[in-house]
Amino acid sequence: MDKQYIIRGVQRSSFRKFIAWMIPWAGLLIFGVYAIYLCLAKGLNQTNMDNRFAFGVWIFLDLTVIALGAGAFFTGFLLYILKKKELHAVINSAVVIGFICYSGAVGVLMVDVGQPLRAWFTFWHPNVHSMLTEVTFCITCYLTVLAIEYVPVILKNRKLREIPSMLVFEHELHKLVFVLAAVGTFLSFFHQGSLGGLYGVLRGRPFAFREGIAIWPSTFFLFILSAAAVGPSFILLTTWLVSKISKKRLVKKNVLMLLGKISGALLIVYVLLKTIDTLVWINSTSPAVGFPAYEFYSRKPFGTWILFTEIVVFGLLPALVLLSGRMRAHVGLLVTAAAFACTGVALNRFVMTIQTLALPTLPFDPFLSYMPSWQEVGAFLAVIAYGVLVYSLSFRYLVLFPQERELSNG
Amino acid sequence: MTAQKNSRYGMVIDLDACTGCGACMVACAVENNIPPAPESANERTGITWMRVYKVLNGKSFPDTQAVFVPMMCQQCEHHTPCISVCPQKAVELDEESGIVAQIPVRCLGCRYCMTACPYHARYFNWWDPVWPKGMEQTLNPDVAPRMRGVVEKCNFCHGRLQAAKAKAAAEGRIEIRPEEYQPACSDACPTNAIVFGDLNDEQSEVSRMAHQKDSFRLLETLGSEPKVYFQSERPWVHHIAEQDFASPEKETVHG
Amino acid sequence: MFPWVYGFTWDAGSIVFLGAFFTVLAVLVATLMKATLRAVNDVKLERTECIRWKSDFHDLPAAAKKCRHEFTGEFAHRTCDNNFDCRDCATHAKLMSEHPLVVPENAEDVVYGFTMPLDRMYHRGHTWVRREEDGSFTIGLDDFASRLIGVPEQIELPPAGTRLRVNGTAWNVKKQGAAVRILSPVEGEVIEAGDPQRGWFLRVKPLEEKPNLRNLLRGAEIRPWMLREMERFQGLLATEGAGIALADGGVPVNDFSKAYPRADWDTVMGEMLLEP
Amino acid sequence: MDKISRRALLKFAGGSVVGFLFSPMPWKLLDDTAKWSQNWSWIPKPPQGAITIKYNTCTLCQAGCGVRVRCVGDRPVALTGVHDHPISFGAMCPAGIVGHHLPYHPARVTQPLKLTEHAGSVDQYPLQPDELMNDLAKVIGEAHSSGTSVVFVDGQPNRYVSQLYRQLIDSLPNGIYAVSPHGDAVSAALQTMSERPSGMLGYDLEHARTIINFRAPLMDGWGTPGRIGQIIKQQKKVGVSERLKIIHVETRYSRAAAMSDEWIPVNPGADVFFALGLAHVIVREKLYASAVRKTADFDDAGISFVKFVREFSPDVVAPVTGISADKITRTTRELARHTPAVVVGGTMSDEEAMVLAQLNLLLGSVGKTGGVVARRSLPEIMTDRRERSAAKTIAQIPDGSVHLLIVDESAAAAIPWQILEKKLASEKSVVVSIASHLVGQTKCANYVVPSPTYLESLRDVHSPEGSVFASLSVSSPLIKVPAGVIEPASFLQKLAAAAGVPASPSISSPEDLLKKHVDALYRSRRGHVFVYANKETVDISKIESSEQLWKLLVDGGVWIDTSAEPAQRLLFFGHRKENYARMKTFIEERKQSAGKRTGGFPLALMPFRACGDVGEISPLMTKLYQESGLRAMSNRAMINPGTGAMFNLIDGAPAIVSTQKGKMKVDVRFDESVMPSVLFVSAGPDKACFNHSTAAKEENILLLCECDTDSLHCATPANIQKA
Repeated sequence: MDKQYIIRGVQRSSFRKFIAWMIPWAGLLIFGVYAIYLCLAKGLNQTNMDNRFAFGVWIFLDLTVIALGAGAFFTGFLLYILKKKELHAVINSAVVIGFICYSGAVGVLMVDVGQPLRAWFTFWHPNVHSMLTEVTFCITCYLTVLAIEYVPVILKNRKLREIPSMLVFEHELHKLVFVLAAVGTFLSFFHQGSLGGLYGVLRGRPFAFREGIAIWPSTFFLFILSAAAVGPSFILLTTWLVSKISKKRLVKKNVLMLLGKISGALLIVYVLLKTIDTLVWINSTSPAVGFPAYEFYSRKPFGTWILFTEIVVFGLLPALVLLSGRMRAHVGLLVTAAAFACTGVALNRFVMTIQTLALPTLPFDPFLSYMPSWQEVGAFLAVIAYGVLVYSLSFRYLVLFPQERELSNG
Repeated sequence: MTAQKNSRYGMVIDLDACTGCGACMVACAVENNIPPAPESANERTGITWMRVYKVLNGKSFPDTQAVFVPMMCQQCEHHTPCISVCPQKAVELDEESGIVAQIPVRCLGCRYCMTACPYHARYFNWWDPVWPKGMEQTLNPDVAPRMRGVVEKCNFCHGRLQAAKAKAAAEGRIEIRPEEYQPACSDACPTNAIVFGDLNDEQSEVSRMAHQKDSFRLLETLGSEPKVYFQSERPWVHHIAEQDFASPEKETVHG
Repeated sequence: MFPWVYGFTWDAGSIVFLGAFFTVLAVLVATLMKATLRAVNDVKLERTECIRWKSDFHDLPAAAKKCRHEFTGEFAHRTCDNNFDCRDCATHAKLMSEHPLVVPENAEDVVYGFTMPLDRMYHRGHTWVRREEDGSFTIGLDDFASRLIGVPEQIELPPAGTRLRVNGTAWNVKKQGAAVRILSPVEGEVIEAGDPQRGWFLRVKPLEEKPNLRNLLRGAEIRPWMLREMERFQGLLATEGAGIALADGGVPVNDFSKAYPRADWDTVMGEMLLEP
Repeated sequence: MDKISRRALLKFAGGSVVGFLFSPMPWKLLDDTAKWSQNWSWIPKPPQGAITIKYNTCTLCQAGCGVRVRCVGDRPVALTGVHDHPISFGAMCPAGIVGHHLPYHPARVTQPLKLTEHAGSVDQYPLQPDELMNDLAKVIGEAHSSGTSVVFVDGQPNRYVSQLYRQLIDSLPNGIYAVSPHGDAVSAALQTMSERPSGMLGYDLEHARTIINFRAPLMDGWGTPGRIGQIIKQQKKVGVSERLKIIHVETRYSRAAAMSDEWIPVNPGADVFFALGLAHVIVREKLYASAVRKTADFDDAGISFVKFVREFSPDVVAPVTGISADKITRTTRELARHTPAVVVGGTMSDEEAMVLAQLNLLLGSVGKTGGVVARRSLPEIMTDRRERSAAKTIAQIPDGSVHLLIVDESAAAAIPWQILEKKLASEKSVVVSIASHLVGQTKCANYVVPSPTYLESLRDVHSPEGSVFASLSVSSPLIKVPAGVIEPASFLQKLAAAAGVPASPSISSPEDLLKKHVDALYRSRRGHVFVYANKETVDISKIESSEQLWKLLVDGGVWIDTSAEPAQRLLFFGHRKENYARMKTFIEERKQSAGKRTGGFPLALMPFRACGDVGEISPLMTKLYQESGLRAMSNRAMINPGTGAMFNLIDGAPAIVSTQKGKMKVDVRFDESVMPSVLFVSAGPDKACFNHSTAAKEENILLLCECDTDSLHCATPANIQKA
């Protein structure tokens, strides 16, 4: 019944089936929105965060989705600036994923702050020395960029492009999309870095504190690199996932392999630098401020295994798989490696946010634990449900994978 | 008018004299209009600008010993961890007094400063400030209550400094007399364990005590130059404060 | 943020940071403004149809974008890079001068049972153009398109006086819920609307005395083109699961969609009539 | 008219949005968000007004700290200590600092209430004062006919106003005035040991070199907070070798133990054996003061202290107390070497207190500088002999004899409910609580008579616990009493009237009573007055009239005696022959009970509470109890981590404590300082004491304990399991 809105030449499930798919996600979204409402109306006492665990699962979510959403900027950069034409096959999907990740993150941040009505204070009285200022500015700007990039994708909808003004606007905007890609790259570079800097500058948290170059701690660069590394992996993963769920061939295998290769190449550099950084931190930075690093790993459950898992299992291992042409050619391995890479970065963000806060600083501090409340989990799920809904709608009514039509028509 | 010499207000807390009675904590709450806790608040969500921790020596019965450690904002002077992180200049280091000031009306409630503070001296208003009916009659007229969703912390009873300065100005004096400005906690301490004053003033007791052999600061190695000093004659207290991780003792805390 | 806002300082950090921010902001605004102004200009200059075709052409699958010279065997593989507008295509001009088209002897050609009269020129979107004696052009659907569309539920013909552009929309057709636009083969002004009974749909007065018709297929090109089109058609039907095969030599049915209702005619019509 | 097309509508909407953005409106709205979020209507605005300073004396406990009251308009907004105050030295306890919140406490009672309890919650029915009086008169009538008594329990009997209460109660048929255990048991024991009746005794801690303290909360509410603070401060100024040494004897590592130089963790209930062990060593090694030998019953043929302590050699008491024989011997020698040494005790039974008093006598600290000193009594104006005789303690009231029990607030807070309950004659007996707040055990009463709270009434405060010199100060009302609140004296007067007793008290009101006493004091020409406002000390001879003295006291001043009473001769067992036998029996009983474990209850449960942990406290005390772990609320249990692990408990998780009397849910905290196999549970304030729902009946660990009047130090066999 919505056939005239669906792009020609591709097969989509029946409207009934589509609704059946959307309803549970919409339900989840409604639940999450209720949780968010509670947090906004009654205050953050609805969460299990506290004065000691001032950041919780939301910040972890923000950092992770923004890292994963880096696929948008990095694919755009590769396609429009470095002219990797193959990536045209996934750029639209990347933009939508980026938009979802960033808007979700900004949405959750708005709930996370105690006084959302004052969000604009950061713009009005910016403290330019704060990493969070940089993050706030860059994320809002980049979300705007993503929204602008999303516009042509939406305007390509079959019904919308029948309207002449939409058609020409899309056409003209699309011609300038390289500017947006360049701006997006610039902004992403800084805010991905600043998100890392967010923790790296915490002098009072020796577990997170890092030395660096000029005003930027090493985590600044590591975050950029890790985000750039897993961005393509996440695009690969989502493309594969969407392909499995919709039972369609969406892109040619060479595109997935290219994404994997790029991811692998960056990941190996990241793993190398992360290892160096960790060694420097263990042997120099941390002891210099009076905290021997082994002390951090003496607290259950965060032993050294977490370091090993992050760097080797979810870092080095997927990097090697992605770099090997033979293994990359095997879709199962390719996808698993991409999933590992994404998990690795999520774990890194978890370590930076949650473990940092769990560890004591004062000599008589206890090790702290924190378990999110259902309201926090609800808001978290709302972002996921929102993402699935937006992506599902986009996938059904917009052209996310230009190659799909060709592939489905043999 | 001659240029006023900048002060560096600080404290020396004699841990051997602190009985852990908590008078400083309630005096602070009264002075700064900190509301009583709502029913579901706990040790990690309450607001105690001043908090007395009971720290054990880590030995088990019967060798256990305890020290009470009053903790508040340590007023870091160098690389103040909370100032540089605030995205909107809601935290400032007052040049004239050396006090790290939190401006609640400009605070967004992002709590980044709380994660930055190694002393856990910053508190978030998880609830709306509510006093039992009628009790708002007892609020201190010099301090505005804060709203839900903002961060607050000890400011060495900045309101009292302002009042003292206003009084001095009214009397035609440029500088205030040391006894005119005491924060509520040092004022309330029954054993005078909290000594407050200007560290820049070499005549002051606080600067004399700060330079004594058994004075130390917590987390000195972080290099944030806090202006709150502690004193104890007990070696184990120093041992814990210096965070000698090589020691087999594991400390526990109640507070 | 601004020098007049409380708390602003003129330090290097602020200048660099806010400078970068305002630059980004300016670039974004400029980009949006530029796109908007250009779009307004496009609408004003009536470039909409042109843009629509460009955009459509861009989205067409490679199989639908074969150069006409591939049909004639001059290239093994060539995808058109000029939006099927051979009027200003240098390659086309060069090839045409090298190998002028052979004038066919027969009056019509029959390909897979589709009658293609050779007294007229064909557009890649399955329309034909015939020069009438009065100098006007009549535009109609070729046999394939007629059978593809069959009896449409609705035909929206442009009123007299409408300006048509090459590869722009000539008219719109609705059939079984699928809406399809028919591409105009020529440039001109509509002077009369026809209907299927009259054999043509539009009569158009060209804008120039001698309009450039090099974009249209003619003569010996028709057969190889139609053969390729049939290949495409069959391929489409196969993937659509209709399971129909075009019998050699047999006369096709008059209305495909009626005959094979299971096929996704929206996709098929869109693909065949060059509207992705 | 044309039909509005969708296109036009869209254009209109789009245009509106763009137009709105370019108008000043959004910026204005944005700007306003800053104002809104700073000035929400529900954020209270501190009332402004002229700031004045008044002076007063704290009446929340017996300490009588001087208070400087900062007022805005007429309302007190901050209470701080009065510097240079001779008793409180400018210090205040946390409860005193926030005392001005009490009038606004959510649990405040401002009209008579009838309480009924069902399903764990307490229903309140407001009454008119007349209804209340009629109900109570009926009860008194019935009590009279059945011969059972009407008992009034006074929690703070050493105030002058208590005399008024006593006079009124005594006038009722079968009326008995009783007092709750209060004050210093050791001092009371010393009184019974003296030859002639004497006033209470104080401790000259300032001049002592050794203090051995049996669980008195020395740094936690004993005496005045300022006095101890002063001693600690002075000690820091002298060389380590000359310093006062404080030895603390208590099972729990209390705050006082933490602040002492040495903690002696005796087994639950074994303090008395440790004391006897000390006495044994002193006698055996002849470390006692030489004068002691001259005491009649030191080593008499009949009653002999030497014989009494003979069996308690360190080797004998070591296993009972958990303290090694060597340690006992060394401690004793240290005590004897570093004299003056003084023995101080907390709330305890009379017999235990007597042992500590005997220790004082042995060490020769009675009547000596740096020892135990008798303070002079204040002049009395009640000439009636009966009124001057000792009031009955609650323990002396026979069980099952009381028909109408009237408890005042502090008595209700101090005495465990099951002790009071035992005294009631029948199910129909009525309990009336005179209280300002509906918290704690007040909820167990049948009727509540609303009384004025701190800063609302005229009250007198006498010499704080342990003070060497007698003192008197008066607290004058600063806050208007809410309508409906009844002054206890006036309630008792009305009660007497309702019971048909002709009103004939010679004193009509507390003010009248206090003025008469102040007049007597003035005429005694003793002591001097410290005036808070100007921090001057005025000798009584410089005061022109008793009215002026009254004014000085009411406006903020304290009268202090300038000398103590001369030393008296004491006997180890006093003059009452039965004391010796009583002590013997007590010791035998203790021997039997010490270390006794009942099957299924492997732990020793000991309740604990600190000063200020009972009764109404300001909601702001959540800072200490709820928002930090500095003090323990009523459901906090402390256990040794090893013991906790044995019982599969988790630190910070809830658990169920059970004794033979019932069960209670507690919140477990592991604490290294806790003696293994001992479970400490706070008998501190309930959540309801702060600001939360007042309907629920409060659970208190004391209800699970086997207790006498000294409920806090009896170990009850108990069990604990994960909730």
